[in-house]
Amino acid sequence: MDAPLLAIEDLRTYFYSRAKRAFIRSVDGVSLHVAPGETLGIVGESGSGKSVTALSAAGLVSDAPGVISGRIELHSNRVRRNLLDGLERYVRIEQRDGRVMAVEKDHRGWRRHAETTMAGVRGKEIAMIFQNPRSALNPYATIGRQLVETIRLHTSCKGEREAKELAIRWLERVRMDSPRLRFDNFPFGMSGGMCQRAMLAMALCAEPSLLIADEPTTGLDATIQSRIVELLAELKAATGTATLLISHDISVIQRLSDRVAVMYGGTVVETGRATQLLAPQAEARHPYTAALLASIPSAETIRRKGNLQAIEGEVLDTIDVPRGCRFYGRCNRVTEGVRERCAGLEPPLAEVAPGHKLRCWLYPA
Amino acid sequence: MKFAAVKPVSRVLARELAVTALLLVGVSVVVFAILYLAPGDPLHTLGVREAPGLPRSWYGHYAAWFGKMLQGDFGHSIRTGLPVLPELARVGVNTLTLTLGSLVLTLLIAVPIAVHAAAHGDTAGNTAATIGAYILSAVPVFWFGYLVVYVFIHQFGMFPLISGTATKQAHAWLYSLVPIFVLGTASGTLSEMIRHLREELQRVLAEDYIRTARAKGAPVWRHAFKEGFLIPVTEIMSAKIPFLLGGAVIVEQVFNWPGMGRMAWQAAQDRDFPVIMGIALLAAAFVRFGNLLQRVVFTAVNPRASQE
Amino acid sequence: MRPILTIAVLGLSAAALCIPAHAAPKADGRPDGGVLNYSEYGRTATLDPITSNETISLRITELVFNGLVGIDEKQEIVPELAERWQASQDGRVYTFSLRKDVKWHPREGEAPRPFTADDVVFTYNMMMHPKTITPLKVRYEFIDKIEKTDDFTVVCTLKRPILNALAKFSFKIIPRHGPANSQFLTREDPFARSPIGTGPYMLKTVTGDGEVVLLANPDYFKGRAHIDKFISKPFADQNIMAQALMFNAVDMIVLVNPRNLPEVQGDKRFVLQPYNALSYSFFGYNMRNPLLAERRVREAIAVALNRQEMLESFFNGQGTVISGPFAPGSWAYNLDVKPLPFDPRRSRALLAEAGFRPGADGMLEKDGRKLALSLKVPIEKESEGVKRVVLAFQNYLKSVGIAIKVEFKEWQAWKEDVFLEHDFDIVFASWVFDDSADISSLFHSAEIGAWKNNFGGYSNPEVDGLIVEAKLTLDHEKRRTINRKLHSMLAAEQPYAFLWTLTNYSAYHRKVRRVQIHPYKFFSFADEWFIPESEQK
Amino acid sequence: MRHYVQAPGPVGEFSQLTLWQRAETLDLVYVGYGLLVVALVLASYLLGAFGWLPHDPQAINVGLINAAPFTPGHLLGTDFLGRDLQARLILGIQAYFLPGLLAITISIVGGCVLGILAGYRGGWFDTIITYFDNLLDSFPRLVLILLVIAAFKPDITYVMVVVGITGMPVTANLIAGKIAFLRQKNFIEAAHALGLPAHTVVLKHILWLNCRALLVIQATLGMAEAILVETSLSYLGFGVQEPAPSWGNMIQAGANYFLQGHFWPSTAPALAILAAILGFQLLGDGLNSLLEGRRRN
Repeated sequence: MDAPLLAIEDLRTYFYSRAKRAFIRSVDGVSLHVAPGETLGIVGESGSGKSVTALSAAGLVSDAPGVISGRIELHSNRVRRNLLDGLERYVRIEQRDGRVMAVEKDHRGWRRHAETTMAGVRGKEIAMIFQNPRSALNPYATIGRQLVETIRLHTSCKGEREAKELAIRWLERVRMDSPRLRFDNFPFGMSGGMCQRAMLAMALCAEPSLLIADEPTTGLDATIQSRIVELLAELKAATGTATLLISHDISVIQRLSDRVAVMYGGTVVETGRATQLLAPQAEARHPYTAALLASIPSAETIRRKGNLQAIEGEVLDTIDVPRGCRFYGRCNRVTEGVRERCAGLEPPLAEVAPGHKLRCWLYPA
Repeated sequence: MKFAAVKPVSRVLARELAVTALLLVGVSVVVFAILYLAPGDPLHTLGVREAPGLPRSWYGHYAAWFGKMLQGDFGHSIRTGLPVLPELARVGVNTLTLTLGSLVLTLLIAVPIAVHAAAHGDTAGNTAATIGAYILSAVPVFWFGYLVVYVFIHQFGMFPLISGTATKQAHAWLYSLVPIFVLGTASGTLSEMIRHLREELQRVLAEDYIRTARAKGAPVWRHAFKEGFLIPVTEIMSAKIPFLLGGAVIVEQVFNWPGMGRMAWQAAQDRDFPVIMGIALLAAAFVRFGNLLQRVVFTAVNPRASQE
Repeated sequence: MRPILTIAVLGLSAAALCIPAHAAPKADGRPDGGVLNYSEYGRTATLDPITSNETISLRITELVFNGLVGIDEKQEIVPELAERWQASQDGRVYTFSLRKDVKWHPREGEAPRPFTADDVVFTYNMMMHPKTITPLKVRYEFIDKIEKTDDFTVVCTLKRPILNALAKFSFKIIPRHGPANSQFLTREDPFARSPIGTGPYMLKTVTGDGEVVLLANPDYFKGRAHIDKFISKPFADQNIMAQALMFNAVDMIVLVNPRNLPEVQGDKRFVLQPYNALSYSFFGYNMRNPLLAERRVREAIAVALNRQEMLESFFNGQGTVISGPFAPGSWAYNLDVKPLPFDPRRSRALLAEAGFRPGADGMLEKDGRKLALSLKVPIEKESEGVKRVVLAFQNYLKSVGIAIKVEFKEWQAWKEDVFLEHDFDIVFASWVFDDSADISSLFHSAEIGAWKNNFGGYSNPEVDGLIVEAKLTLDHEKRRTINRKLHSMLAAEQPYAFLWTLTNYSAYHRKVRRVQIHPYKFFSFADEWFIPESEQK
Repeated sequence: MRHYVQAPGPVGEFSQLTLWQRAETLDLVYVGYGLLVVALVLASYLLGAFGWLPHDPQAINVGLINAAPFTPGHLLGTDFLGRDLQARLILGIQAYFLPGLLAITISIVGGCVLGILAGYRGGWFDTIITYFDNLLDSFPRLVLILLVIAAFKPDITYVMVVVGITGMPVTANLIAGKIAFLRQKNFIEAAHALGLPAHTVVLKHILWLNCRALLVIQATLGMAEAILVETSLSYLGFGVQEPAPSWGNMIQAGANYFLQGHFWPSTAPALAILAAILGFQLLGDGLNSLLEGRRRN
């Protein structure tokens, strides 16, 4: 496996909640890497920080009190750059016993710096598609204009006409019906599926080295979902673009990803090859992953257990992070042997099998 | 399909025109009603008689009066005996200059503040500016006017008056900016503009599609312009016209600006009904027209307009 | 101040010599050119000499028109449109021979037409036509008829000989080809807004908000006026008006508001010229109210007022307290009658005498009826001078136990209440005369009625008698004594609480020279004014 | 540099926090100031009503005209008739209080009726009422008032009626908007499902439970409107008439001496108005973001 395209090291993203007068640690020490051409799927309940991880990677964490630390290394066409390089100069974080007490931030400096580093990257190197494509497209401009804009920004063809031709070709590639007509359509007239296709075309037309798909199927109805998933698979095969796929829907992850990372409470609790991690009977498995798998309706879960299980308890409030395992509160597999370790001390991300790491005291390295 | 962006405009435009016409009729009814209810039958001073063939009743009166108006006959001023319409046309232009002028001037002040505040959140600068605008909007207009006059005279040794008086002075046109400024800043216009623009722009900047734009590395302003700037600006402009026309009544007195406002006051003094009615109607027409323009812009810009 | 009451100017002697016609331009070696901007508070309605009744218009007609005779600086009658005249022995027939060199102001694209006897006859008939609405009519009822004998001679027959009839022939002559309607003149007639006359200045334009531009008449028969252009600028705010003068935005204010006098006085650039408009302010009573019909109440009110104090503190003492119905500037004013002194004790005594007793609230009442009166005042934006007086009035009377309710009304509504409905107890107003002597329309019982000047409904046979007598007598001295008698009588009767006459001040820039001001018509001598080249710019 | 500081101690759920914990300091300042102003206005109204004044507001002293503040006996100086400014300022609120309330009542009641018809009944009502609102919005308020004054008479009551009526659309729109919002949340349907009669839904659940904050805000802003309008009219001479004091006619009278350098007689009431208007507007905004959660920024 050659040098990763994207390497995220100990990423931490905190937000300040005006309402609660407190910091939310949406992402709290995440390390991930995506190899060229591979698809990494990040799965987890809403609020587990997976989307924020993606946004951080694309430098889209814009909220004034949002602070990011760690490293995000992008290694494409023989340049390696840390997208978070130098940002630490603009913030000072005060911590007390693992709790962020105060943050001092020069937001404008931060913003300016981030924008300059991301300038060459966004759209060109890293492209993104989002959930609810209908609201993600500019309702005031035609599909065509939005495509052409991207093309002329990021590709060699600058002329209006050939840009249009290219755009239409892309619309065809994403299986848009009657692309020439769609070209002049406004998003509001189109179905969610169509919009998502348009989004895809827009993302891929610049031939980026990394595509971040943030819940690409959420907010679409089931039939459309599967179509989009198929399309994604197909395009991935065709273009070989590395993809960071975020979804709470394990079936999507299963279908599309080579490797999977399970996130809970702002950290990665388990990561490994999709095949082994999602295999019906894996020898080592994080309780949370197990719970997730148990909660999806799929043929063999029903055959094995006969019924589905919802995950007990509330999603972790990432304001006051417990000292011990983040899942401790909801874990149903705590044994007397490990209880006080689970309660007292956060488990490390330990490699249980080659390429398969997880964060649980039940499986010591 | 191809004309998705064009067809609605014409259709909606037609509808808006109809609505405007309807509302103007409504306006005339209101004005008529007021005078009809007034003691001492002011309508007779308008020389309103029943139109031939119509019953002797309020609607007979109204029909007659409205008919005359359609022929551009707004009656003659009781005081001067002059026909009202040409008189209004003459002074109306001045008032229009004053009003539109102050609209533009206010925009020039409000936009930078609003945009800055929207883009960078509260900074010392724009907070101060906003509070300043608040305070200005709470000052009685004419007192503010006097204050300005006094300051100009005693600090700058200039005389900020128009109405031909400035002809004797260097760059007279500069002086006409003063009343425009006073009208624009006082009477709440400035502060409300700042607030409206800022809120709208902030709302739009938080939209998903702006995030998309950033994600694909496109300039944010290009995408935020229409919904975040153009539409709010036109909205607030058309919304502010009536306030400014009202304020003009005061400002024109203070700065001796030969406009409708001064005429309205004079007319109210002399119970010169034809004139004051004419002014009310004309003012309402201004308002409606401004509103029409706003709707046109909105329709032209917003592809969804035809759906609404 | 409004309302005004205009009566033909008084002259002193009937004897006059003919003065040879000037030839344009004036041969006095003074420079021509320059512009004079003067400011007016308010706007003009009509500009013709017949229908207009506001001082603003009157000032402009003075510039645009001439009468058969005029008045010079020394108040002497001088020829104007008439070259010479003779009066018959019985004083009932006057023959005027007119100037032959007078031309009407030209209309666009027309040649100037000559002035002839027809115009004089035309003007008289216009004025007297029943459909013409004009304050002049009553003043010329004494004329029986005016006829032309030839193109440049008119003969005027009076119903009865009257004293200094000649002076009355200063009414302005309008051209026969002027008005659109040749029978009678209404305010709607275009002529009323774009008049042409024979005067030193021709009307050029009137803008929508009432700015009036006048140009010097090149072939004015007395010689072209020196100043090229007169511009009358309307102002809606008197404070601003004063500032406009200070900053040379205007060159002249015809009437300076007393509160602005100090500023102007201090400034070397301006001349502050007093002129005694024959006018006075008063509180007028409505005799129809039994409370006020009681003379002692009226006197009690008068002595309860400290008029000197008001004059001092509200008008910087710019005026004189008066005692009777004539303006003190006039020969008819009786200096032997002294103004009633400020004396609250006497006031209370009088009221007690009249049978008023203090009620529960300390306010006076008589057999259950409160001594409470309504004072009606017209709203003016700038009327804080008026406000001061009426509020002080209210205050003074409160202290003697009379309750005054002040009601402010829009100008039009006020006029209707006072002159038409007679629905008021007391009003605060001023008369402006141009003849100090004729007060017949104010106090003669024949003048009671809708839109007539005796709005208070004062009637006293004795006074009526004196007024008529004064009208009819041909002897100036006799008339003087009668008027003195009238004065003392009315001073005792107190149909008004006579207050004061204010000294009017006109302020103008020094550059305007040889300024003479007619106390009432103001611009009578404006053709002689001039501005040195150096300052014409 | 901006500071964000973690609140000490455990942090509860947003909805469980008290108003004060949720609020932003700025809003609290606004509201505090606003309430102060309201208190002062009420106080001076009562003082005026019971005639507890430092001076006889009508007592004329021609010897002491346009006196400066801190003149012995006259804390805030005197006006163009030597009357005590302090007393007249306090009494001046009388001119606005009841008329203002009249205007507010009209605009609120009318607004509610229209708003409910438009929002709750919807359909035709909605369209018609929208047009009606546009119609009212077409008139510059001051011009309309001048028309009414000319037609009837310059009387503060008429004026305030006009102010009230022209104020209705704003309230109406807000209410209608609120109702639309509640519909979105299926609130109204739920209420109906519970079998509540229409009038209870409208009066209790819509107006009382969901719109009261909004109405309070409108009321405060309405008072500000009333004061500003009266002031403008006073300048035109149509406002509250002497000898009754109103801040408006005080400014107007004083302004005649402004350009001669006597600032105080007009500045004092002007400042009073400034403080009051600002108070009412800020109160409105503060409440808006506290109760309605509408962020100013």
